[in-house]
Amino acid sequence: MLKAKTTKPENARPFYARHSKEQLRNALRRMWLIRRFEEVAEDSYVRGLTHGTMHLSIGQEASAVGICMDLTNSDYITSTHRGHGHCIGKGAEVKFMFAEFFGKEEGYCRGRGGSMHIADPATGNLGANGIVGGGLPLATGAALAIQQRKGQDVAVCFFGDGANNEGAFHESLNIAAVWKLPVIYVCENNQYGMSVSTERSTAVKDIATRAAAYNMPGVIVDGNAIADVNEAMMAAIELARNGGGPSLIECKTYRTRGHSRSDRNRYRTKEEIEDWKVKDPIPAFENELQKFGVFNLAEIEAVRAQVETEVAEGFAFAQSGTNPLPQSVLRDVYTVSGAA
Amino acid sequence: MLKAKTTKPENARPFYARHSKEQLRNALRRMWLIRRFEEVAEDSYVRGLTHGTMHLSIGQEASAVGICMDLTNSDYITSTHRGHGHCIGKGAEVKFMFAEFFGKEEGYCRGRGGSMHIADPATGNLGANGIVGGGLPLATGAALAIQQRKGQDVAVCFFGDGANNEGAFHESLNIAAVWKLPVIYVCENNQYGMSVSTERSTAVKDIATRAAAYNMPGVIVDGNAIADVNEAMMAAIELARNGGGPSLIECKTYRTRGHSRSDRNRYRTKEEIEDWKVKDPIPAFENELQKFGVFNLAEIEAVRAQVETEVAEGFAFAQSGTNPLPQSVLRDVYTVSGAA
Amino acid sequence: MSMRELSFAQALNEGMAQAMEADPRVFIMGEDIGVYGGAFGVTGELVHRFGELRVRDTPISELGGAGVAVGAAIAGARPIYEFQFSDFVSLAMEQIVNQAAKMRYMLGGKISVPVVFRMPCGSGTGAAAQHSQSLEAWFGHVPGLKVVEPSTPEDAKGMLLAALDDPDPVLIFEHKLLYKTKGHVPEAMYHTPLDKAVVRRAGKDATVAALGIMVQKCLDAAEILAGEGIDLEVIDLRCIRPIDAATLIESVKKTTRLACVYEAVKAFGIGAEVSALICESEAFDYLDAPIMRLGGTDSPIPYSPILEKAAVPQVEDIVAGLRSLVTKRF
Amino acid sequence: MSMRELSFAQALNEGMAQAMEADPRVFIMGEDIGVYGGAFGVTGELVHRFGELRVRDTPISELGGAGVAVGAAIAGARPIYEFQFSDFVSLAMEQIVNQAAKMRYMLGGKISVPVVFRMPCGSGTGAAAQHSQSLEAWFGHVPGLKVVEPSTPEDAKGMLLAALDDPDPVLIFEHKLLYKTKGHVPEAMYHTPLDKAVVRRAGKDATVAALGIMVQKCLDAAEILAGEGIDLEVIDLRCIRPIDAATLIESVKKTTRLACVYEAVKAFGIGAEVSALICESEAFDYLDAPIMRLGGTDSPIPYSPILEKAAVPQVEDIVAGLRSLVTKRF
Ligand SMILES: Cc1ncc(C[n+]2csc(CCOP(=O)(O)OP(=O)(O)O)c2C)c(N)n1
Ligand SMILES: Cc1ncc(C[n+]2csc(CCOP(=O)(O)OP(=O)(O)O)c2C)c(N)n1
Ligand SMILES: [Mg+2]
Ligand SMILES: [Mg+2]
Repeated sequence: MLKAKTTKPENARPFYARHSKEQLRNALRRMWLIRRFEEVAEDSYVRGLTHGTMHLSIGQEASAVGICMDLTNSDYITSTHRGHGHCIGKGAEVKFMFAEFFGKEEGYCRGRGGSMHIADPATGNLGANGIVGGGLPLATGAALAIQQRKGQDVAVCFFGDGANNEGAFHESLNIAAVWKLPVIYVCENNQYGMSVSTERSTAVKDIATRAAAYNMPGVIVDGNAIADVNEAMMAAIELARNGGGPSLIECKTYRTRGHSRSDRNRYRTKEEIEDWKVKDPIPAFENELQKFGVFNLAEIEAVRAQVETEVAEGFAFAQSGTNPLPQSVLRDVYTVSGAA
Repeated sequence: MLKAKTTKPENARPFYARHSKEQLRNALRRMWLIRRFEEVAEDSYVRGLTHGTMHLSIGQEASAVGICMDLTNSDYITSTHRGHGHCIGKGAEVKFMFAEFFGKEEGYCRGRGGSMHIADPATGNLGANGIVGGGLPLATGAALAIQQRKGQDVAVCFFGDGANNEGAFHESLNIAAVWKLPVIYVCENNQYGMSVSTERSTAVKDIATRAAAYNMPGVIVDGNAIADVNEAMMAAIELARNGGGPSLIECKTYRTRGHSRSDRNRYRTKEEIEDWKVKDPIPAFENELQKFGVFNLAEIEAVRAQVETEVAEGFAFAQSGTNPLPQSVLRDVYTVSGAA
Repeated sequence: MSMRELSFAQALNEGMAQAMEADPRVFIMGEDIGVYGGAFGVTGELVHRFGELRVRDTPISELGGAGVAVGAAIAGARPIYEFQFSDFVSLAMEQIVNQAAKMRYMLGGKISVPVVFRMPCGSGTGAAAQHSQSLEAWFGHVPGLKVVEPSTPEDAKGMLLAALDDPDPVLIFEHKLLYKTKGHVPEAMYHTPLDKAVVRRAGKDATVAALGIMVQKCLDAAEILAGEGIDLEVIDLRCIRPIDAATLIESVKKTTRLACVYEAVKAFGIGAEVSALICESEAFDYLDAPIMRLGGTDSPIPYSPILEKAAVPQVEDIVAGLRSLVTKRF
Repeated sequence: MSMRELSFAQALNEGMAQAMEADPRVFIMGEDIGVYGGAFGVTGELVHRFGELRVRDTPISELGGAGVAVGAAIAGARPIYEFQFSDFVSLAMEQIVNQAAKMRYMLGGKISVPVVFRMPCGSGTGAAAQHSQSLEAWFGHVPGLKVVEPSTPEDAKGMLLAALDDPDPVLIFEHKLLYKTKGHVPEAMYHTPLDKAVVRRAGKDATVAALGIMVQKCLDAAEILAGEGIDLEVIDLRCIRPIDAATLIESVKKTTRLACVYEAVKAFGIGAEVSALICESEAFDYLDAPIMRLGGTDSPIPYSPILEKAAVPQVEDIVAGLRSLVTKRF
């Protein structure tokens, strides 16, 4: 917790002390990118420009960015159905994401995957996942591959509070703990799995409690405070890179949008949503950055402007993309050449 | 723990205080029945009289009987691949079990199930299970049926230490806790899942630790001490019957036989096996019964003799059973009449 | 009473409500079936009428959820378990295939397993590969299960009620795109048999055996081909396990040609079973042309709407296929 | 070198050992595959040679275990996951079907999933309904997977090595009763193609397409029938996905009759697919008799040895079936 408004960033907390101005700027930029990307995507969805469904992470940007900002391209992440933030956090470009939404050949998945399957292996993003909990064994396996090749990388698994009740959660965390795999489980607890509150779905109040069942560290952080998220992550990365095995980080957060487009928000109150909107992670971060004198308002506005351009250009890029040919439907079911 | 050799049973501990002589005799009888049934079954197996495989629970009789002795026929149990003890504990007759082993029409499953599927719904035994962890959702569901009909019964789920790493464990315990179902999970921790020690398979030392992840009571008992097992069970039953929801009881025990017939015991030492043989639950119980003056040696010997007769008669009954006709292979795939 | 129209989803909803009224043992479990009303709105307002204990939101735990339903069934209840998407049954195969399907047999007939699984299936919603599968064939391969796929609101309700009165485990596949389609649905409770196909259009030039959403597409195709003087018999298969071979055989003996149209991946799908059934039956001798299968492409379902359409038979594909079937000479 | 004989299990073991020698990315995961040597002894002493990190005993967690193998594969490793019994794949369908099979497609070709699943299958050991299934047809229905079932030690090793060098997920079904059967196995590393059937016995009166353990039974039946002057062509299918249609079509055009023999439940099994493939091919016109399927009964596998035998085709059933196939006139 911050003590005084005048604290210099260097003297404040590890998050500010250990990251350069450029890194912090990039973090803010990515949070804005996620926000604006999703707002524009939502809008194009409402206007009927994209089909399928889409899960927005508006309000959850601090965890995506706070978790990913210290990872390299050879560190892996697995993501979820609510994965735009993770994807951008890990370094994806919004133009290829928009193209994917529009089902274009230029999309990250050549239009075959859509919102729920966006992946970018080049940045270590092994993909969003349409199966709740589907990424848990995959991230664990990626960590195993790292261990097998005696690598120094880590694998990070994003999952939701709802996913924590899947058997895949239990089996994966147990295996990771027994084998001391370099994997970090990041639960984005946004209080609901679709319409069901954690209270109605989960026998414990805090999902981090369950870490004890796997003899691994479990910490709870304010998922809307990027510094809190990142500091927990730095500790988990250090543990994992040094052979200390897996950790579980629970980011308490909230999605201010509905679960997906068909959501009528019958399971929660307007007040609850409004209360959380006040805790928006982006202004909170901007305030801190200014308070600590990292950036002034002009610098922050420059970031926002840059994001605006990037999103607008990305959207235009995607709109003018190439539609797949119907006869290409069988493409990439199998790897044609012998080399993987 | 017992304080003095002269303590009267009534003054000793709840187990002795709350059970009649007849109940205690029956408990001893069932422990011997399990032991002798399995020894004879093993022998007939070695002699080539039965086929398939078989999992013996010799050394684990105290948990089977200590758990089941206060249950009625309308309380349910689900059992495991190592289920002879549970079956006899719940009241099955050995003659029909032998008949099942020999694949006879007189068997509990008309010879269709064999050792791994013996069931006796008439005594509330919903069946052994060939799938490790397969009974966990089933027992939970039986408890749900009880709750739906506002019944007072309980459902009991036996499972092994190995099964505790299945996703079914996690999902079942969570559901039971969230819905406060009258189910008691009994982990017979015999230290190994086939060849793999709990140390190598399970991230925590005690499986009861995992109860905390479901916000339910978790207790550890000496699984070779019937009184310890039963006292934990009495508490769990009371909780469940009074709407207090599920519990987890971990019985620490050991199987002195191999996992199944093909086991060469390469994963443990002879010394370990011998050390545990000393902790045989049957003589331990007999000693206590005498120490507390419940029975004298003659009475105990009468129990043993009765068991010997019952087992011998059961074996003979089974040997002269009826073989199924090959053309009956399609029988009971579906319920023919409309009534379930 | 005049012809009352309900949507497919409303028909299922009414069936569940009537069953719950009539039998206190009946209840529903599933993800977001309570206040949310179900991902496709099928349970709708039922939670307000029957309460949270009989319309139970389950945690996201398909193996546990489905298995708990099986356990409840063997202990005297009559559960309906709704998979939010039938794709998620991939997490619950163990309890359905090893437990529910086999329990009666393994126990020598001592127990029945009256559980109903509702399985929203199929593509067409842009939900891509993991939310668009048609997996009914897997269950056709599993003795002990009954597997059906209604194509009309009337059958949806009738099969649901028949399933609830059946002592054995029943899986009902419901194509998502059918939920909003409307049709006549009797108000009273009634059963649609779980083992009978039905001729939806009589014809003499070829038999078209169709499943689920493909029934209407085949009727549309038949209408178009009628304009070309081709007279098709369209059979709504309805039942996958058991398949109603008798109705098929009778039809093929009359028309001498057969196509099977379904959305699932073509290989190892219902088309294979229908083809093989006819081939080993007396109808084989009557065949005047190879049996045709029109199924999905050998690929997952892609996201792009262009590709998604290309991945499953459309009316124009069916028209083209059937035209060639009828004109092919032996 | 003279003909070296190994058992089916030894052949697999040798293949795994050679692959691990040759490629540091290869490792094995599974339940009790370490000091225990595997439930069927296939991994044997490998743990002593390659250590516990490359021959990993997994907790009893099939969904997690199989999924971890998939995750390792996409991150650069070459895992082999052994299911202790293939029945337990019912717990891992999600990771195999939704993840491994579809990932390359969903990601537009950006990734491959080089994972190998070993699947001990089949009945005959008295292990009853939950340990005796033949589930290969499920996977035949899943694009993205490759699915094979060797019938000889030589093919077992060759297919394992081919699978390990294949960039896509491969499932190898291994009938438990074959593990102890012996045959010639070359010592060097070699590939057996994952998409080619093979004619094991040439003949002219009928084609018998057999899978796995049924190949030998059909050869035995053919020997018996040869004594009656009936000359059968026996094809070892070997590959389930893709099926080698060309070899089948060529044979049927020659013999004009076809039976498919397999152990799995008859309905929706490989017999249906083989029948349908022929029926929609040019070979249809050559058929002189209905296509025959000899598969398992429509029941779970029972425990009683008498019933267990009755549940799957035995040599005498095959002899009787093929005799009637050949004598049937069109
Ligand atoms: C295995 C599986 N079950 C159910 C669903 C349907 N579904 C998609 S997202 C979701 C809620 C997930 O909740 P949570 O894990 O908390 O993630 P959040 O949506 O809150 O980000 C559900 C039920 C699914 N996609 N996969
Ligand atoms: C799902 C599943 N995985 C694996 C097996 C094979 N198997 C049978 S018993 C067993 C060990 C089970 O260990 P535990 O639960 O501790 O029970 P125990 O045998 O020790 O009584 C294994 C691996 C199985 N039957 N089912
Ligand atoms: Mg959530
Ligand atoms: Mg054990």
